Amino acid sequence: MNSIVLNIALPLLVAFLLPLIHASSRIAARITGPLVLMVMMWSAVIVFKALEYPVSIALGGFLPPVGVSFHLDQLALLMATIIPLLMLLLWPYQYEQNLREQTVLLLLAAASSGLALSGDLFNIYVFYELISVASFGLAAANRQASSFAAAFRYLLISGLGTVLALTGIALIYTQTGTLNLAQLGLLSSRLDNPLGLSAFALILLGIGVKAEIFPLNGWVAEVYSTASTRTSALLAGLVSKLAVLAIVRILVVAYDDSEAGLMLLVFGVLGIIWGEFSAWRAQDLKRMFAYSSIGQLGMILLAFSIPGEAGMFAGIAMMLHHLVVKPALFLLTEKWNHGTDSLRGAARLSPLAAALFVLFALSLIGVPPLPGFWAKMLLMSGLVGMDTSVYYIALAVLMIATVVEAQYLIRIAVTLYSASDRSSELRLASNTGVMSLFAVVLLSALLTLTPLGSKLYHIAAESSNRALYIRTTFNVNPTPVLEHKNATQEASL
Amino acid sequence: MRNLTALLFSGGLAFLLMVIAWQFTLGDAPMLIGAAILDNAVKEVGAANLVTSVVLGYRGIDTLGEIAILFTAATATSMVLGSFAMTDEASETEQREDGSILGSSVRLFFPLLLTLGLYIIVHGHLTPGGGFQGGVILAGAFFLPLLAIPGRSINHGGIALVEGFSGAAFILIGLTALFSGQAFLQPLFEHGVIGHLFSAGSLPLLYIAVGLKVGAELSGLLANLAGISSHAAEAEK
Amino acid sequence: MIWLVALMVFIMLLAAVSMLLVESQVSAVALSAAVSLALSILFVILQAPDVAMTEAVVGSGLSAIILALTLNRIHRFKQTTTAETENDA
Amino acid sequence: MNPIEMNPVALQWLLYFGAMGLIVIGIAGVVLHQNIFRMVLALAIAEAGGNLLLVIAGFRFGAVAPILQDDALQTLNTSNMVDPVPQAMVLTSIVIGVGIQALALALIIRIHQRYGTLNMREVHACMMVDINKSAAVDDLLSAQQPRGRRPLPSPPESTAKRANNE
Repeated sequence: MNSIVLNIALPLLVAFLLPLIHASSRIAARITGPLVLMVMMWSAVIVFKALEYPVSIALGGFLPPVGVSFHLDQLALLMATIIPLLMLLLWPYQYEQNLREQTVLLLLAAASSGLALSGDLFNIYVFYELISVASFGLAAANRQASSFAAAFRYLLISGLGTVLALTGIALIYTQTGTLNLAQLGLLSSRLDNPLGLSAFALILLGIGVKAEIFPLNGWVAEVYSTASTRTSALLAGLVSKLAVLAIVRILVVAYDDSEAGLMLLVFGVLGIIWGEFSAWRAQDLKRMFAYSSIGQLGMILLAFSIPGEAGMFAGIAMMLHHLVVKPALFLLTEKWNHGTDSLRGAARLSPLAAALFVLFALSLIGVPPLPGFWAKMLLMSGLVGMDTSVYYIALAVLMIATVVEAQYLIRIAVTLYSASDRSSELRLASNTGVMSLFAVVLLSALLTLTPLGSKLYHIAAESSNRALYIRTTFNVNPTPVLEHKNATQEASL
Repeated sequence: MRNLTALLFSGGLAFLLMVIAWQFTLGDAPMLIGAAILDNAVKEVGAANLVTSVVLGYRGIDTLGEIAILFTAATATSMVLGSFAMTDEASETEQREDGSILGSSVRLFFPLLLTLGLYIIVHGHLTPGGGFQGGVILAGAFFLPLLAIPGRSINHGGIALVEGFSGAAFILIGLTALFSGQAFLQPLFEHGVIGHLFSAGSLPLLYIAVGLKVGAELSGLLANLAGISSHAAEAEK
Repeated sequence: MIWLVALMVFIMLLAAVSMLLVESQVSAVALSAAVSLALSILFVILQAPDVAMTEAVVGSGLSAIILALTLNRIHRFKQTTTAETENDA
Repeated sequence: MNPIEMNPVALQWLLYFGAMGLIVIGIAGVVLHQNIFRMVLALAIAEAGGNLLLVIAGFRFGAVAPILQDDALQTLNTSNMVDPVPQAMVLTSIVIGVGIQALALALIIRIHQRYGTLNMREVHACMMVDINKSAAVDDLLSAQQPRGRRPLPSPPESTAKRANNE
């Protein structure tokens, strides 16, 4: 179990040494990055397989809550496996002068793994900052004037978020005197007051910058339309999910009351409205997908705002669905980067890309057989199950947003398949290979829906179990998850 | 829209701060992990400076993350300013006047700052200061001559060497503990006599690694921002 | 002692506000260094010598240097370009 | 200096006031100021406020710095020390702050070279022009348009001597 720290140590080590490796042998430098990612994936899978019940590991050998601890449960390890996998798919293989970009990508991989595993408030903040700085670098890596400006605005908004999150952490520390999430869970009564809630709001806003949360998402469209498509795919697909995951961990463990969840709901609904309507008005694909990802992230936040297993299940399902679909859609914009009108008749020139677009779009809308439908279904049934007027309003907003989403995505699909009136110079979207891989993942999820669903439910039950989290960290009687099902229900009552 | 968002945002923020100010309980905040660390740090880590035992012992992973952030920032900065540091401002070297008095005083300062920085780093586990503070001073020591003496250029290869190996040393010390059956980043060796230079196990080694890393990182960063030509970048082409 | 704290807080906030309002960029940099300096004195009073040292070295040393370097570079760039446009005209 | 002689309530209010003041001034500066260089400075101020708040969180009246020196090295008495954890956190956050600041300044240098301005509104307008150009979308139809006033005329590239983009 301890070997999972390799997922952080190894990419950092290689990133530090990559300039030296490059100086001695260029070929070695080129293959090192993918090799490290493969090792990371392998190590995560091994631990994932060996894991029967959640485990907490103490870094530096200091037992929690005094030292920093990592919390290894199925959700964390699932993310730790997905991170190197997605990065391998989006790795810049063919570019020549990309040593620094590769270094930054490795650092991003290390930070992402750390964020997924960490069980300590300030440690989460540090890894989050590392992710931030790495993504500023990636956003500016294009070296266009506009990407510098976009990266700078991104940095400023992120910097504001940093200050807010730091203030929130300081407030929590003033109230409880601890940073360990599990101990915060034990002391959650001290956080159940306006001060504690405002601390959560500050952290939500601060970390929410990466999760494209409503008032702090001005950077999204700018960065995604100036950075390279790979970077956009990584930021929208991976980094935003990790930020959501960090927020959800804090929410589930330390804030076991409805007010903090309601906060998530409000920001989620605002994000849905703003994102989907902006996407509806967008005139080119990149910005359309950028805004639509704000809306999708709002839906994910909305899902996680439902307390208990139902919300966690819906949230994880939507998160994974978005994680597969959005990077694929962004890869599509690499060649189709002009206004939507110029896409007229593109289906004839590149039928595969157009077909894949239709597949992903239908799944994103939630057309029945596709995985996206089941994810949205879970969210809706979760909202209905809450049986409160606020959640019904959220449901109504979700319905309207789905209609809007369907309208603009189908508009694009129709444009793609309509007859072109001029000879367009559009070619095949260059990354259909990687995109097809995403499509295979999506379709295989469809085929294995039942086992996948029960597995995800298991994961959700485990990670929404606050008592289990606390017990794991303090290492009292680690027992298999299944026996705790009753305990979960008691805790949620 | 933008103004509206800004207004909403600042309104919410003001409300939050009002709530915070209204709710603050005056008096002593609870101290849980702090108290536990104060009780145990001397026998668990053995550093006279308890902040150091937190920075490198109890929360060593945060420090690793932090040097990684600095490294990322330096890498991203060179990615942004990068290989054409000179092409935009070709005439800069001539613009710098030959300040001989300045130059000689800088030459005098260089060993002084170097010693000071190293002293602060090595005594990080005993007195206030440590790898970061000393590293910043080291960076200053290496950067001032660049600024004052015309024609001096920075050795980027050397910087890459130092920053690579010092960062790797930090992680390798941590991994040594892991592979010898302990936890990642667990302090190694005997504690020694508290308050002595050779005490606190592997903490001084870690702080030396941090100091060198920070120093190398920051001198590269400063040189980059000042627009001093980089051999490494040209070699990379 | 409390007067020292009050004075430092006052200086700090005053410098911060005037940093935003002052016209010249160079004075803004100097004022931000002053904020750091006052802050590091506060840290000493708060029994945090490590933090005080870092804030002094980083905030009013390193940070001021990189800000000044940036200003210098922007300024130099502006001068060369204006000279060129004059030549063109 | 003897901390006991301080008036605790007044001192604490003063310090909270100072920390909150720095945060508010900093955030106001970032949100309201138009000069991008000044925005970076304001961000540093706000970060400093957050750091001060953290250090206050660890402060105890009558306690000493968490460093064993001189006499304390013999007795090893650590009971009357301030909390070392927030101090370690602040060390980390100061260094993070300076890293981000350096990156921001590098971006400012580039933005100034390409767009020839330090005004956020102009930078934003130039950027939108560039984005729309690369997306081949008509400016007026753009989804970004209602965000602000009409984009400024094309960026002063001629004076900015666009760096060669190999």
